[in-house]
Parts: sequence; C-alpha cells; structure tokens
Amino acid sequence: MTEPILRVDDLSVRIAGLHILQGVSFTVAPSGVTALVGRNGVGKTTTLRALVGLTPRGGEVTGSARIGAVDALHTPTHRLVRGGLGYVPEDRCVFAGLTVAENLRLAERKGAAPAYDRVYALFPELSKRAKQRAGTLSGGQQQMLAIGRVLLADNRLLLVDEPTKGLAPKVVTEVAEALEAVAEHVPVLLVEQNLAVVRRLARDAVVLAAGRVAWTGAADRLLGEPDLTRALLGVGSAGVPA
Amino acid sequence: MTQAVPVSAEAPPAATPPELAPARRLRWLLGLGPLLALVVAAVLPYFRLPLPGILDGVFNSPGNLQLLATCLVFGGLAASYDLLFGRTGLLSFGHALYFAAGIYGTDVLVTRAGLPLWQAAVFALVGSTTLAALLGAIALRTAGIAFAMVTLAFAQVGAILVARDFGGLTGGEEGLPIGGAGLPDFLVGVANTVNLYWLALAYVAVVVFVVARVAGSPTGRVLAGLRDDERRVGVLGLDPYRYKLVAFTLAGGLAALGGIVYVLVVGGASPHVTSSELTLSLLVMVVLGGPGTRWGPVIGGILYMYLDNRLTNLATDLPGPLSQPLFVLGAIFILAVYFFPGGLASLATRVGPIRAAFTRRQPRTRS
Amino acid sequence: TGCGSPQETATGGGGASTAPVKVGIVHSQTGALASYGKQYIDGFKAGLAYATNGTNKVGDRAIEVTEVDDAGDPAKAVAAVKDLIGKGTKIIAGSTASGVALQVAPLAAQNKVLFISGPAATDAITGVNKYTFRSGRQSYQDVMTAKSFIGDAAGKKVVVFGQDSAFGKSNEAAVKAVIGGAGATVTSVLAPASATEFTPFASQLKAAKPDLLFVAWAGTTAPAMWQTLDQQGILASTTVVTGLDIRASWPTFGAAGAKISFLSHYFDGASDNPAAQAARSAVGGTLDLFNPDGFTAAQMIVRAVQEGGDDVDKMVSALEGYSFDGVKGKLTIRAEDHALLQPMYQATLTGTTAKLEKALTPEEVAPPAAAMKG
Amino acid sequence: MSTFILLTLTGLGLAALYFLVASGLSLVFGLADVLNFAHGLFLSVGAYATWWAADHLPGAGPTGFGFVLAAAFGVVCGAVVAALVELVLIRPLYSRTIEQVLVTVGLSLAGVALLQATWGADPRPFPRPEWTRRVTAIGDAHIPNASLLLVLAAAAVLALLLLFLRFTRVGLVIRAGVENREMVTALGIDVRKAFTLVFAIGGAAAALAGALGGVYFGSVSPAQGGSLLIFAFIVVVIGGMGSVVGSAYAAVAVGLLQQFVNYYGTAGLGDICVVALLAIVLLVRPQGIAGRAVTA
Amino acid sequence: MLRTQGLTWRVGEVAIVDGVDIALAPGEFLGVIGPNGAGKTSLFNLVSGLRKPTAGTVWLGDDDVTALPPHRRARRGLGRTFQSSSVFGSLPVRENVRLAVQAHRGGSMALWRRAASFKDVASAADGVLETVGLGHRGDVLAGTLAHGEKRKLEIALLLAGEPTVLLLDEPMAGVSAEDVPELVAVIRGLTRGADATGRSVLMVEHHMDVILELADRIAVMHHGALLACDTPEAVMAHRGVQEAYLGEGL
Ligand SMILES: Nc1ncnc2c1ncn2[C@@H]1O[C@H](COP(=O)(O)OP(=O)(O)OP(=O)(O)O)[C@@H](O)[C@H]1O
Ligand SMILES: Nc1ncnc2c1ncn2[C@@H]1O[C@H](COP(=O)(O)OP(=O)(O)OP(=O)(O)O)[C@@H](O)[C@H]1O
Ligand SMILES: [Mg+2]
Ligand SMILES: [Mg+2]
Repeated sequence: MTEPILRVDDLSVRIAGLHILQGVSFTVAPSGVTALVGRNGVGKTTTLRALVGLTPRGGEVTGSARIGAVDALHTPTHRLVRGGLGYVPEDRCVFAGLTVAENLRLAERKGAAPAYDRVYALFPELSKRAKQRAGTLSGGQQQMLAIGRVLLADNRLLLVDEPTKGLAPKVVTEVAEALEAVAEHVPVLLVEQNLAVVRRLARDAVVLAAGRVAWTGAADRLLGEPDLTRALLGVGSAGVPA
Repeated sequence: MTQAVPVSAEAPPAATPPELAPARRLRWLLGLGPLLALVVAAVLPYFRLPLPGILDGVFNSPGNLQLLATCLVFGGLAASYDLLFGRTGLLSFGHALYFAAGIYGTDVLVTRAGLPLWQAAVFALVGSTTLAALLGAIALRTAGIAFAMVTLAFAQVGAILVARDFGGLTGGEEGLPIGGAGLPDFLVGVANTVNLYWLALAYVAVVVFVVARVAGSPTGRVLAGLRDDERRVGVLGLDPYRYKLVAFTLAGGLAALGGIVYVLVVGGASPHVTSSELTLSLLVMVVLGGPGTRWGPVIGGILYMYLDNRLTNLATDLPGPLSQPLFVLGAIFILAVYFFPGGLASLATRVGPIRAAFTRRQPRTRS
Repeated sequence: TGCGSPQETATGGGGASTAPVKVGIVHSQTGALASYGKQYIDGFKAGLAYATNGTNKVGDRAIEVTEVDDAGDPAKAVAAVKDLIGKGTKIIAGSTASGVALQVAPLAAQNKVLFISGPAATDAITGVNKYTFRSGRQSYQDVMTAKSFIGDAAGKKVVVFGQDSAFGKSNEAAVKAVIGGAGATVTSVLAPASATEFTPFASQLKAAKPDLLFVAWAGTTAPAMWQTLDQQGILASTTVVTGLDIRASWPTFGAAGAKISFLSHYFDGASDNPAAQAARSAVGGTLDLFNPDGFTAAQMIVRAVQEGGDDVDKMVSALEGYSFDGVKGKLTIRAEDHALLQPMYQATLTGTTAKLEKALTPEEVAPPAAAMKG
Repeated sequence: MSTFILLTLTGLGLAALYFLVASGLSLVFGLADVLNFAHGLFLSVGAYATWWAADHLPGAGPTGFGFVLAAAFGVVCGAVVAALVELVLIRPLYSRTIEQVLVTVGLSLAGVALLQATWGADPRPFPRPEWTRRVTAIGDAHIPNASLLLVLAAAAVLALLLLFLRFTRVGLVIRAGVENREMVTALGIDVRKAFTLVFAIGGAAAALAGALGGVYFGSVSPAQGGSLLIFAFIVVVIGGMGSVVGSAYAAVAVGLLQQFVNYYGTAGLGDICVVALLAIVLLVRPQGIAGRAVTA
Repeated sequence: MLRTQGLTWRVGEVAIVDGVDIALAPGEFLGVIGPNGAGKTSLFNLVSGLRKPTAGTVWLGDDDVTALPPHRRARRGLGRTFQSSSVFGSLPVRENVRLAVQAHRGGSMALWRRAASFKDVASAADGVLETVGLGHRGDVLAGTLAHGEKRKLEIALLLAGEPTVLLLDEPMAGVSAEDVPELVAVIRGLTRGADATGRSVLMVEHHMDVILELADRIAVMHHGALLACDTPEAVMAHRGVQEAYLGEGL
C-alpha cells in the first residue's frame, strides 16, 4: 500500500450555521481515480472546495488535509494550485467573456512550460475553436475547456466535480474517455453522480452521506452489489441507509 | 457569481428586529426603559448639571441645549434611515433629500409665503412624503447599486435646484433664515432654546415609536422578510415592490418631519443639508450605531452630530491636520469600521453572554 | 449641581463696572472661507489694540474675546452664537459667509444683542434690523464702483456674468438698479456655480458684444473662468470689470489680469493713514482684502462699549451716525440702515502687484438708504 | 457652425476629464466590487503633487519637459497613494461593501482636509506650459489647447488601457477577475495582486486627470477631485461598472450633453439633464450601456 | 389542477425546458426525476412564474396564469419550495411561518397593528409548525437551523399558504439520512393527511426510493424534455430512463 497523495482527516465545514461536513476522513491513492459519490447535497462539492480553499465567506473549516507534505487547509488557493493541484469546478466556470485561447492562456502556470499539445491531443475541438468566446461553447465543450485548463500544467492531483453534470450521454462518454486518459498520469479525485461513469473510471470509492463518510472501498464492490449501491446512493427501489 | 456581491451588499449585517425577537421574561421592563429615559431627558433641562469634558458649562445652558437639540434631530433622522437600510435592506444614497425637502418646504412657506407654522409644516410634510413616494416609485424599479446611484442622482438634482435659487425662493448658497409672522414666539430667542430641545426630543420619540411600531407590525415582518430574501417573499404571495415603496415613503416622511424640526432648531435652511456628504454620513450614523436595532441608529446619529459640532470647537486648537474637524471626523469613520464592526449596538450583544452568566436563566439564542 | 429654570440665561458682566466685556467672534477658521476668516481676525486684533492704545481695555474693563469656528456652516454659527448669548455675551461679530450673517442677524434682534457682520457682502444685511451692523462693504458699493468705469452710462450696453446663485443674483440686481437706472441696457448671463467648463457661457458673452462686462464670480473655479474669457478674446474686446479678491488669488489671473479693470474693497497700498500703518505693522507687513473689516469691527465695538457699557440699546444709538477714521479712511455708519459708508477703489493688476488708479469717496459709492426692517 | 465645433471640442475636453477619473473607478468596481468614494482624492493628490514638483523637484518645472516631469511625478504619486489605500484600508474589507463605502467616504473627507491643512483652501496657481495657454483656431472657433491636450491624453489612456487589458497577461487576469474572481485564484493566480494593480492604474489615471485638469482650470484646490467625482460616478454607472469602453461612451455623452444644454438651454440645466439621462439608462438597462447583467 | 402545454424556456439557442406537457389531477402526487441539469428546477421556475417561458402556457385550475407574476400565482394556491433552501434567516422560525400565514390571509399591509395581536395568525402558524414537527424550535433563528430542519421549515412556509398545488424541489437534498423518514411522513401528510383536501403535489427528487414511495406517477426529464410520464413501475422499466438517469447506457 503506497503512501496516499491526499489524506483528509476529520474535515468539518460549517457554513451559515449549517454543519455541512461533519468529520470527513478519507485518502486518495497516488494513482488512478478515486470517486467521491453521494446524493445531492451531501457535501461533495463542499469537500472539494474546502480542499482548494474556496469555502465561501463565513464558512469555517476544521480538521486536516495533506496533499503530499502540503497542509492544504492552511495554504492559499493560488499557492496550492501552483504546487500542482488542479481543480475543475462543479459548474465549469469557464470565463464566458474570454476566448478559448485566452481561457487556456490564463491557466498557464509560472515556471512550467504549458503542454498545449497534450490538451489539444485530448480535445481537438479546443484547437479548432481557439478564437471562439467560451460563453458560446456548448456545455460539453465548456467542460472540456474546464478540464483542458488544468491539464496545461503538470499536476500532482486533480479534483474534478461532476464533469458530466447535465451533459448528453454522447458527451458524457467523451468526457469519460478524456478523464480516463488523464488518469493515466495523474491521480484524480472525482465527484460524480453518473454511476456508469464511476464504474468505468474509478478504482476506489468514497461514499458521503449527510456530511459523513458512509462507506469506503473498491468501486467495483460498491457498484457490484446492487443492495449496497441502493443502500448508499438511494438508487434503486428500497431502503434508507442506517 | 462575484457580481452577486454588490447586490447582496444591499442587505446590512442582519440583525433580528428586536420587535420580532422572541418575547423574553421582564419584557414589560424593557418596554418601560425607553419611557424612563424619555422622562429623564425631558426634565434634565431643569437641572444645572455640569458635564465636564462632554459639554462645557452646565447642561441647561442655551448653547448646550442647542447642540443637544441638533444631535437629537439627527438621531431621529438616522432612525428613519434605518427603517430603509437596516430594516428593509434598501441602500439609498438619497435619504437626505426628503430631510432637505422638509426643511426648505417649511422655511419657504413660512418665510416667503407667510403661512402660519403649523400650516406650513403640514404642507411640507405632505409634499415631501408625496415626493418620496413618486421618486421611490421610479427608483425602486432598479435594485442594488443601481438603486443606490439613482437615489444619489435624485438627491443631486435637489442640491442643484436649491443652489440655483429658483425665483429667489431658497436663497441659494446663502440659505434662508426662517422668520415672519407665522413663527410662534415660544420657539424664538435664546431663552426659548429649551423648547427647541423638547421639540427635538419629541421628534426622536416619535420616530423611534413609529419605527418600532411598524417593525413590530405585520408589515414589519414583511420588510424583515424582504431584507432576508426578496424572491421568497414574492413566492409567498406578496408584491415586494409595494412593500419596499411603503418603507421608502414612510422613511421619507419621517425624514421630512425631522427637517421641519431642524429648520426651527437652527432657525433657517442652508444648502449644506442637500449635500451628498450628509446623505452618506447618514449611512455612517446607522452603521456606527448598528443597523436594524432599535436604539443603535439613534445613538449613532446623536454621537455623529455631537462629534461633528464639538470637533469644530475642540479641534481648532490642535496642531497640524488635527485642526481640521473634517480630518478627525473622516479618521473616525475609518476607525469605527475596524473597531465597531457590528456598530455600537453590537457591544450590547457582546456583553450579552456576560449578563447571561450572572442571571441564572440560560440565555435564548439571539444571533 | 443645583436646580434652575430651563429658560434662564447667565446675565452679562452683571453691571459691575470692572467686570470684563464679553465679545464673541464667530467666523470661519476652517472650511472654504478659512483664509478670509484669518484676515478678519488678524485685522480685528490689530484694530482692538489700536482703538484701546494697546491696553485691550475700555476704561478699566478688559475686552474678553472668544473666538468660535463656524466652518462656514450657518447651523454651527447659530449654535455658537446661542451658546455665547447664553453665557451672557452681548456683542457678537464675525460672519465670514453671507449665509452665516443672514442667519445670525435675526438672533441678534430676537435676543437684543449687538451683531457686527464681517466680510459677508450681501446687501440683505444692511437694514435687516436695529441690532445688526456691518464692518465691511456690500455688493452695492462694488457695483457703484464698477459704474465709475464707464462714466456716462446712458445708452451703453452692459452685461453681467455671474454665478447662478444668491451672490451672482444680488450683483445682477444691483447692476440693473445702479447702471441700468442710469440709462444703460443691462442683460445677464448666469452660470451654475458648479460649472467647470466655461466655453458655452463665453460664447454667449462674446455674442452679446457689451460695452461693459461686469463679472461676479467667486470661488475656486474663477481661474478657469478667466482663462476661458481670455482665450475666447472677450477680455481684449470689451471693458471687463470685476472685484479684486485676496492677494493669494492674484497670481491665478495670470496674463488675463492685465486686461481687467478691478474694483477693490481694499488692497495693501490703497490707503495710507495712522490706522492703516498700525494695521499693516500689526498683521506683519502687507494688508489684505479683509483685514480692514476686522479692524473696523474692533473700532466699532470699542466705541459701543465706551458709550453703552452693558446696555445694548445705548450701544446701538452710540454707533448710529458714528463717523471715524479706519484703515480705508473716513468711515460713517449711516443711522437709517446701518450701512457703512466707506471709500472704494479702482485698481489695475500687473503680474502680482496691484496699483491704485482712483479712490472713490464714500458719497460717490453710497448705497441708497434702505428702510430698517426690524 | 464655429460655435458647434467649439462646444463639441471643449465638451470632449470635459468628457476626457470625466473619463480619466471614471475609467479607474469603473475597473476598481468591476474587479474588486469596491465603490471607491475616495477616488476623487487620487485626482487631488495628482494635482498637488504636480504643482509641488513643478517648483521643488529638481529638473521639473512649469514648462516644457520640466512640466512633463512634474506631471509624471504627480501620476506616480497618485498611483502609489492608490496602491497604499488598497493595501492598508481596502484589503481587510473585501466583499463588505458597506464598510468599504464608509472607509472610502471617511478617507475622502480626511484627505481633502489634510490637503487643506497643508496648502490652504484657496486655489493655487497651477504651472501651465506656454502652449497650453494658447488657443488653436479652427475656422473662427478658438479651441483652448488645454482641452485638446486633455482629449489626446484621454484617448491615449483609453488606447493603452484597452491594449493592456487585451494583450498583457495581467490584463487577461483582470478581465477574467471581473467575471469570476474565485475561479482565477483556482487557476493558481494571486488575484489580490491584480486588485492592487488596478487601484494603482486607477489612481494613476485620476492623478493624470488632476495634473491636466490643473492646467485646464489654471489652478488647484483641495475640493477639485470631490466635485468631479459625482459626475465620474454617474459616468461609471451609465457606462456599466467594470467596462472601460462603456465609461468612454458615457463620458462623451455626459460631457457633450452638459456643454450643449448649458449653451442652448438655460444655464445649469445641463447637470439636471445628465441626472435624467442616468435615471433613464438605469431604468431601461440597470447594468448600464456596456455592463454585464447583475445576477441577483 | 395544474396543466402545462408546450412549456419551453430557451437561453440563447439552448432549450433548457423543451415543450413540456404535464397535467396534475386534484390530489395527485407526481414525482419528477432527471439528471442534474435536466431542467427540473427550471420547469418549476416557469410554473411558479420566477421565469417567463419563451413558449407554451400554464393553467391553474381553469385559468391561464402564464402572464402572472409569482405572487399572483401564489394567491391562486400555487406554492413552492426552493432547491437551495431559502428561509428568512434573521427571523425566528415562528416569525417565518407567521409571515407566510399572514401573506396568505391578507392583512400584511397593516402598519399600525401589533403583529402579536393577530391571534388567529399566531395559532395557525403554531399549527403548521406542529404539522412539520418544528413546534419545539419556534424561537430559534431560522438561519441557525440544521439543514433538514430548514427543509421542514420551508414546507411549513408552503403549508401556511394553504396551497392547492405544491411544487417541491428536491426537498430531501442535504437532509441527513436520519431525518428522511420523518420528512417523508410530513410530505405524505401533504396529500394524504387529514388537513389535505385534494392537494396536488409536484416533487423533484433524486432520492429514488422516496419518489417510489410517494408518487402516483413519475415524470422523467432529460435535456429539458419529458422522456416519460407514467406509473412508477412502468417508468422504472422504461429503457430510455435507465439510460438517461441511471446511466446504464454506457
Ligand atoms: N454557501 C452555502 N451556504 C449555505 N449552505 C450551503 C452553502 N453551500 C452548500 N450548502 C449546503 O451544503 C450542502 C452540501 O452542498 P454540496 O454542494 O457540497 O452538495 P453536493 O454533494 O455537491 O450536491 P450536488 O450533488 O448537488 O453537487 C447542501 O445542503 C447545500 O445546501
Ligand atoms: N439562467 C440560466 N441561464 C443559462 N442556463 C441556465 C440558466 N438556468 C439554468 N440553466 C441551465 O439549464 C439547465 C437546467 O438547469 P436546472 O437547474 O433546471 O437543472 P435541474 O434539473 O434542476 O438540475 P439539478 O438536478 O442539479 O437541480 C442546466 O444546464 C443549467 O446550467
Ligand atoms: Mg456538487
Ligand atoms: Mg434543480
């Protein structure tokens, strides 16, 4: 068992009086995809945002999170990212007013040569549409841009939040394939609703329920046993998790 | 998403309207407190109380009564602004316009048209309130910073009109001393300053009472709701626009009333009251005191005016920039922000826990 | 602390003939008119020393002067004056800004105290009430001086360019009365006091082609205004008359200054007499526009105290018709309306030195007697 | 006709002045959500610094290159003061708009008072290069060179700003930050550096307005900045907060409107028309001419 | 009760809600499911009037309300909750509900009467609080409630309006597992309970077992369009649904 790239210990987040994360602990393996799953509103996004230091104002974060040797909770966002943490936010958040090229240029990091070839190889679409305003891209293309942005630099860890949210099945497949390719080089912590995508990409899985970790283990086991799936993710026909 | 900030910036640090706060034991005592304070304030002029450091000379010297009267008027004015800002979450930069309307309305009607004071006052009040309703109806079609800017612009027009001295009515930059047959004797002359003091005191009492009463009314509930989440109020089946307009008009009316008192206290109108500084300093008063609280704004207003007046006397002896009252005042703005984040009223809530520690009864959750 | 009626106010020096006489000076120590206020108070101190031969005493009663800052805000001035009156002060002077003067004057009448208005130029102060006097000049006297520039006014075309404000309007009115009355046709162009760009107005003035242009413009935008008038060739094409402001403003005229005929209330070198010399040495070298106002106020107060003691009505009657030598020369307080009859001056400005062209006698520039209002 | 040319060009001069103040104001708001009521102070700082430099700074002087040097000094001062204000006063208060309003209002009061305490309330004669005192005749319209200078300067600043925003990396960061500040940091960029920079740029532009405005007015006085600020704000709001180009359009509209109404209408009507324009624009299009829709 | 026809909302060229027809019988419980971004919330926004449809119509009872603003629709008995819970945070729970009650009963425009003096409002509010099981939390500031409680409060606000048609947007979102059964009971009460007289419910929920437990029929949205609208059994069997929602397609 190799040393995990990310180790989250007893992470708690309170926002506006809500105790959203109530002591979350899990680890992310140094390679492959770890899926962070759970129903809407269990705190997946909150977890990711806490890790990159983007908890909204007035939110208080306790516990610890170490990326390699870096203390993630006490390092400003921009430093974390420069240190090799890539974040793909839930709603893509591409800069609608800027062109694709500018969106990418913005993501270039000091000291590292931008790997455009890698990005364009993964998403040829982006090179075709370099001059187009990101706001006019389709949801899928926006998602590709959002992922492409972080791939410009070499990362030690990627945090990807619901990359397939609201995408057509075809696009979902494309994005999934892209992520698969990415995961060859970089460990990924993936928040995903689409269990098919999870099944295809994830090796390990962490299940959140009501701001707590409900289950951790191999993704196959989680999805392999229908009862477990149902129990934890409420997909299927019966049962509320204990 | 970052753009949501200036809009949400409308809503001041939310404080539960005390009127809507869960009833506590001894509530009736709290109800009595203000009454007591009022009585004390009313009889104080009968005592030649020296307040060294705070006021020079004895409390009931005309100079001090005059100073206090001015402060009280602004205490009331700040409270009226709080109805808008603290209670409803509307950030207006044009509130002083209705204050000025009350001042000039009364002054012109008494001095130029020679009306008896009470008539002039009634006309001025009705007129200014109508003005508030009309301009509010327009301005409230916008929201957030846009609303703030439209109100600021309207106030600016007011300032221009006064300065232009149309038909020699307002006296332009020289202002217009109030005078004429209409003015009752008991408001004239230094010996009668105490009457002005009582008048101003009455004004504060009225404003605080009205604001409290409204905040505690069904409408008050809606206003508080608007401050928290306007969209939600709409879905509940209420038209936000109507209620915001009511708040705007009422606040304007109260401000105009303040103007009527102020013109008597000062004995005239001057264009200072139309300046955008005044309108902005209202915001300072409220934030200084604590928005959305019953006494915070009043105290903020009184304190602000007290400083504004005293500094001109004290500061001039000081060296360098400190001799400039505005310098000191500006510095105070800045310091206040860092040292009283929630306004003076928040001090009360800070000592709250301590008080609770003494009284056995476990304290109810209050923000 | 004892009890007391809220109506009572301290009673003066209590008649005791050795008690000091309280004098309150309410003027602008800060704010836009701070420098006017400074000149006034310097002049006042010089005048007090001069009128009391350096003793600052009248008989054996000291003059106890209290200075208060009104920051140019009438509200503050009123508060200050009420405070002074409340403490038993019977003599108030100062009022740098017209707004202040107008709002303090009624207080004087209401409370039967002597008020001697300062630099405030508004005509409305003259004859406003029995207890109000003035130690400075009034707009009307400015205009009378301006009139002297065009000799026979009959048939001449005169244009007034002023701020669209009380100050501008009162000047306009005065010009219409004085020069228009003498047969000239008077029109006017008024610009908002807040204006920063003067070309539109300059074009209007140019189009009017006046024989005499009377400019009534005060405040920080004046230099821009002059520059524009100059650049649009107006200064070159007609006689332009305006009031000469304090020395500090002289450099801002720049080249334009030489093309303007100035009427002056006062500037250093306009007069030379014992009072002027005393004042000059007291303020340290050179006199300025509003030193005389303070100086005169002091002379008037000393006179009032000498004759009236603590009785304000006696002070008033002592001042009415009083004639004396001040910095500007022979001054007379007209009994009917308390106008201060005084010399005025024509001057030219070259670079930063003003030169006296002609001194006009008090009679030449005397405003018409107004009826005492209160 | 000549009147028309005259009014147009001088109106543009006025517009230039507004733009120089408004552009910074607009950027600061767009990027950092700060309603900076102290922006007028930066103008005064620039004006006084130039004035001071003209006869104290070695090499600087009232004319020719000396003046350029003095003006440059003024601009630098403006930038530095603005940057300091951001670092010391604004930074602790981000996304607390009300407090920011208070602090900047307080700052503007204190700042003006400070200038007054130091150099007095009266206007001081401003150093004016010979050329700027003269006029250029177009037909028989005498255009003051000072206003031509202003127009040129403003045009230059506009061009530079646009180039800067479009082609430099920092400009890119600023444009992105105006859209979504949080996401910029999530890409590994310290956006607060950009804030400081934007304040500095805004301060510099305002200071330039101060220096040239001084030439234009022929004098400098403490309250000058404040009196321009209200109109600058109106320009910003009409143009759309955060949009430099919008401010440019709005400035021209406001300047010309004031100029022409003041000439053809009655005096003082100009200001009122401007306010009316503001009200109309906001009612029709609350986000201003070129502004992004504010999502509530 | 509620009927939509060809309801469509486009932003730019993308159709976020695409020609949706639904009909809700009195007392019927219609569950709406669909992937994130399918357009469920947007549909609610159109029905409740927060957004204007680019095409199509909305009927409440027999009258066309497409043109009416939200508050007018609310008066006609249409109530909704929001996906991201929105309550009046600075007001105590009890005041939240009272506000809703008075909004429904009228008399909100009473500047001079003491809110406390409206006994009927107070009692009605307390009644509602009991129904959703927040009776004991009346004095707490709504802002400080736990997420699940907020959800309940929202439903209370809704009930206070005595609506005839209810729109619930993911009422279970962020509700901790323990609270779920309680909340389910509350929601069931909305239609089946004693006070429920022919109240119709439209509910978005990702929480399948809840949907299956409550819904009479289930509508499935995908890319803004209605994929299916049928009995639970039929829908679960439906091939397209499997693909679109459960994503078995890959
Ligand atoms: N800024 C906030 N203020 C208050 N509550 C918040 C805030 N952000 C999130 N929440 C609440 O925290 C809970 C978790 O939100 P989060 O977005 O992390 O869930 P999620 O698992 O990402 O849901 P989804 O699958 O829909 O993305 C939700 O109930 C949400 O309402
Ligand atoms: N105002 C808007 N402008 C542009 N696109 C929008 C707007 N509102 C929603 N959308 C898009 O419309 C789609 C549907 O949004 P909606 O919120 O209705 O989805 P949903 O079905 O409620 O998803 P979820 O299950 O996450 O709540 C999403 O892709 C969203 O990005
Ligand atoms: Mg999420
Ligand atoms: Mg939704």
